Amino acid sequence: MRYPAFLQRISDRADVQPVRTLTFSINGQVLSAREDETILSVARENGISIPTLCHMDGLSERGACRLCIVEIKGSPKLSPSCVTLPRQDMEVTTNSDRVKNYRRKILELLFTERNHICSVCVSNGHCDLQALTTELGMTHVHYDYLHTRHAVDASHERFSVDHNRCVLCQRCIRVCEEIEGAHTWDVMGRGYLSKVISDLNQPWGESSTCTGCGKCVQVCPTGALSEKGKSVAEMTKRRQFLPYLKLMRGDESR
Amino acid sequence: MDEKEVDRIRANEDRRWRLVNRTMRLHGHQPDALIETLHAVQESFGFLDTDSLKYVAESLRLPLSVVFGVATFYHFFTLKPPGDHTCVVCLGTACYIAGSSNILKTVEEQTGIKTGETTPDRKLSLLTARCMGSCGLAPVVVFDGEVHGKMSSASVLEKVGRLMNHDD
Amino acid sequence: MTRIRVATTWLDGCSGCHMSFLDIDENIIELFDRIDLVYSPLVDFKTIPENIDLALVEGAVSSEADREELQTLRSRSKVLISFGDCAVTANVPGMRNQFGVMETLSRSYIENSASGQILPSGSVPKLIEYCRPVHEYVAVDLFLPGCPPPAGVILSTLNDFIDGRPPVIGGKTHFGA
Amino acid sequence: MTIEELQDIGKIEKEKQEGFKYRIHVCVAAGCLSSQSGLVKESLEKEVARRGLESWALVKGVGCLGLCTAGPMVAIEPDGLLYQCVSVSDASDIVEALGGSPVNRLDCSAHLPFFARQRKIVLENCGRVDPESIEDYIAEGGYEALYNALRTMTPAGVIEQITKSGLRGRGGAGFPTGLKWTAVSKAKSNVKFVICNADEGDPGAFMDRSVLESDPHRVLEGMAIAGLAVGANYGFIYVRSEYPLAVKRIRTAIARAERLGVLGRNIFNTTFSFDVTVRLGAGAFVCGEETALIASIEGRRGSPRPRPPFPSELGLWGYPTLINNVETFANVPPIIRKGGVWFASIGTEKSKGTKVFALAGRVNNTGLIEAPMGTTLREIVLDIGGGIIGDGKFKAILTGGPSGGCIPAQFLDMSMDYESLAQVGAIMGSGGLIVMDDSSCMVDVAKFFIEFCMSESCGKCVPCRVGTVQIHNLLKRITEGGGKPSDMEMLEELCDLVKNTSLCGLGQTAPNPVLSTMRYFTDEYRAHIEDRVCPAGTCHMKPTEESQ
Repeated sequence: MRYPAFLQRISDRADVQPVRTLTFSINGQVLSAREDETILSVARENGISIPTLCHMDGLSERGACRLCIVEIKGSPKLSPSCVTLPRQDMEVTTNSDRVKNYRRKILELLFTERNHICSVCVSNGHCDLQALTTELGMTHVHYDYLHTRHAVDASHERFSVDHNRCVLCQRCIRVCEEIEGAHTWDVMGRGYLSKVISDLNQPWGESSTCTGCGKCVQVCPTGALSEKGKSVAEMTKRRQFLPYLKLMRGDESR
Repeated sequence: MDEKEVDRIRANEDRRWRLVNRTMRLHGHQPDALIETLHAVQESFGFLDTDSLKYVAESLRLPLSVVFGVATFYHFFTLKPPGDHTCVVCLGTACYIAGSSNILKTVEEQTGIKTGETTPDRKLSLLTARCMGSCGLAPVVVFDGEVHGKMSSASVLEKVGRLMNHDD
Repeated sequence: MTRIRVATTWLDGCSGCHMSFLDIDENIIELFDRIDLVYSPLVDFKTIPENIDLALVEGAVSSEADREELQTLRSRSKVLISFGDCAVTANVPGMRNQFGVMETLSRSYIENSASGQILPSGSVPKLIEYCRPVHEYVAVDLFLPGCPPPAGVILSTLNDFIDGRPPVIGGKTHFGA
Repeated sequence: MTIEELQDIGKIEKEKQEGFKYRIHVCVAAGCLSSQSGLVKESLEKEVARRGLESWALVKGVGCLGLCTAGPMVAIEPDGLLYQCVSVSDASDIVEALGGSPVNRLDCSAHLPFFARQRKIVLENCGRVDPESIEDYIAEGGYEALYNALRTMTPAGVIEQITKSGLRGRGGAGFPTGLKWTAVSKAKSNVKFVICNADEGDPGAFMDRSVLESDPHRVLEGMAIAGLAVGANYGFIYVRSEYPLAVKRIRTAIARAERLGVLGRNIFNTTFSFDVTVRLGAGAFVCGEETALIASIEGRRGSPRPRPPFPSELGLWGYPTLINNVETFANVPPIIRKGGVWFASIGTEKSKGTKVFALAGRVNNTGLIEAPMGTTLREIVLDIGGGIIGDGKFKAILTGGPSGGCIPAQFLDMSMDYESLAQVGAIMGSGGLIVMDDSSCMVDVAKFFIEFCMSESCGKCVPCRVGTVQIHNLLKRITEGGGKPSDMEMLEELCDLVKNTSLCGLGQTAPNPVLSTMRYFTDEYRAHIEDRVCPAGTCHMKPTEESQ
């Protein structure tokens, strides 16, 4: 089954008008955009950086990590830029102290949730989460750590998953479902008890649906999914394939 | 689960499987029938076991992980077989204010099991609920599907005792 | 020029941050013209003196002994720097937190031990329930993450402090190595 | 079917019932059923039969009479007598007393203000009609509004009446219903859906349950009118599986309505068709959020997605979808019958009509009530609610459940409407009202609600998933005597973060109970933290090893 990305669904619908262009501003800079582009993608095209974690070019959007929140003039609510479309004359601010503080606190919450020990991680130096601490100026965590206990599943022949390092961004789930088409991964439970599982919460190595393609490993932002045999700081990830694969599969809706 | 196994269950004349199959058929075996089907499985068997999850996944053409994800998202579903009797203590606001957490504690102490567990002799499962909508009768305890209002620790213990001795 | 009084300590850690400190190489000569190291595992003072200008704390707080040392140091220091990942996040020593003290100890001293098979007692400080970062016990003036923080950052931070400039850490060091 | 035929059905039913000199109404809604009202009804029937009075007295099961605490309730018509706490053994006396002097020991008159102060629109049929009989509903004018909407009004005309009425969503947020209907009606699509949200997840609320159990046809009629107005031919009712009786009654109601041709294919022989399907929830509070509810109907995990796009544009399976809650739909038939202007004449300037509340907690009269918007809290708690149990002192009232706030005694004269409630940091919510007296610890209550939100969080967005755990841990520590002076500030900070950055309404409102208790009961927090004392005596304070 495919759960179409909800933003794509608009353009799947035949009764929607053809795409128009509009102008709006980010941090005072006036930009033009197509009405179906997200604020995030317009910002990045124009060299304006907005931090993200669950977003990944080539995968559907979730709007879940909340790191890409921006302020929109006239709206008291903060909007996730990865799923918010610009409107004519909208005034977007991506770097106010308010959003920067919230982003840093959200990142801190992520660090309290599981056991992210950068110094002994396979992805040390190549980790999106670690890079975010520098980008957001997070020098320490001022909330209490939750000291939760998680398993490591090394049952797969070539890969392993360490749930201690998982941030529940669901990139692995999306790439497996949307690109590979296997849907081996999903989330079980809910809330703070959520956990990424393969098939019926079986050891990965016993999964009957996994094709062993390793795409999940490549898109994982942290060291949660890694190739076996990699030691500290040795796990680098290749992600260039994603937009191409998406294009070749003909999934690109535009 | 191989095709043979699926066919075997599909052709199963067991009344319980028939209810499950009927539910799926009524929904045209569409993926959106998943939750309704899991309800049917739980109604038939009392819980969701691995084989039925596999069978449902196969029949509705859903990934295994999706079925497991849904089955564990909703608290109404249980993957563990329940005991002969169930005792559900309501922890909704009205019941909480009326002291239902104390009732729960007493039952836990008396039976030696925690919420979500079943006694070793499999006679009683202890559960909690998030509000039965009978707040006017708080605190409320549900024994084997029957709502009992205005309960006290003593009256619950008495009822639990009777259930565990099967003379009810 | 008045020399500033610097103290350093390592609590539950690997001393790697101190090693990184020493990695400032020949700069140490110039630096020590400007500071007095009044208390440190690197020098031979047994008690924590009063009137410390700057304290560098490496390591996480794992035992009552760690906690006492830290609190004393804090009370006698004007500025306290949480020095390295163990001090800032509890890091590797904190990995025991998800298992609890007993499970951790029995894994090391009983299950994986070829001989002896007794839990340590008496001669070593008793572990407290959770190993925690320094700032959960005392106020911290500056966080210097890194496992270890690079020598250059340590040096520039100290120099900034001595010269009375606000130290700028942003981007020069981060969690991990 | 023509209007005359419909009215005939009603007339026949009415005449049939009025043929009996006495009608004994026994409440068979869930509250009274669990106090054995089913057996009471049976014994009354037996008693009537034993005395050979079958043609003289009718025993009828009816929906909720409101005063759940005094159940099982029995009403004698046409005398208007009300008996409370009726047991099986009272049957003989009740039947004996018909036409004579009432059974005094079952007298319910002490509770008179409970009934007198209410005004019933949504609940007008509750306690009067047999929820399992469509004829009974029609006898009270049921399905006439749908007929008129179909035959004499345009969809735009229907929406105009709804807009004029000023009706606002009764699910909690109070979004103007007319606007919502307009948005869906304007969305371009051949397929549209109407969803009735009956996933009453707020622990301590039972309005929707009672309406579905007592007057299911009213909800169906409201949904069909909505379908007509917005151009939808399919409806879903998403009901909690914890409400088996409501599910059963709504299913029965659908079947009866379809058989009569007032629902399903070609309603009233017009080209308009409207099918309603029941879908069961499975125990997830977050599914009250519209996008999560949609995901759940689609058979998926109930995780919300960011809005916009709103369901009115992109809803169930990608089609424009109207979602309203049970009470909102239940208000629709009377509005169409009597006009938007009539409805708008009730209530306050910005909050029109009445509101159904589930009154529970430490008050004498717990149960289901309906009062005009703008009724004061004092009237609700002291008059309708009959005051606090025993010699307890009113401390606070909780509105809106886990998304709401605690309102202290100083606001007792506040008017109950959307704006006033928001001003004091609470929300209308779906209508659960929990009254608390001195025996309730406000810190403990805050902890209770955040624990609820923590375990009901879907886990999708970080602030809600982790932030609620952090808040809960702090409150847990405080109620166990390990609070630190800095905890209050930390609580405020975390609440602000979760409120402002969470993805959906669950997270955005989860901190409300904590914030409002901190605002109005600061001293209680201080006592826990600084003196390690719980003023209400609820919390077991045990200083922990690590409390520094």
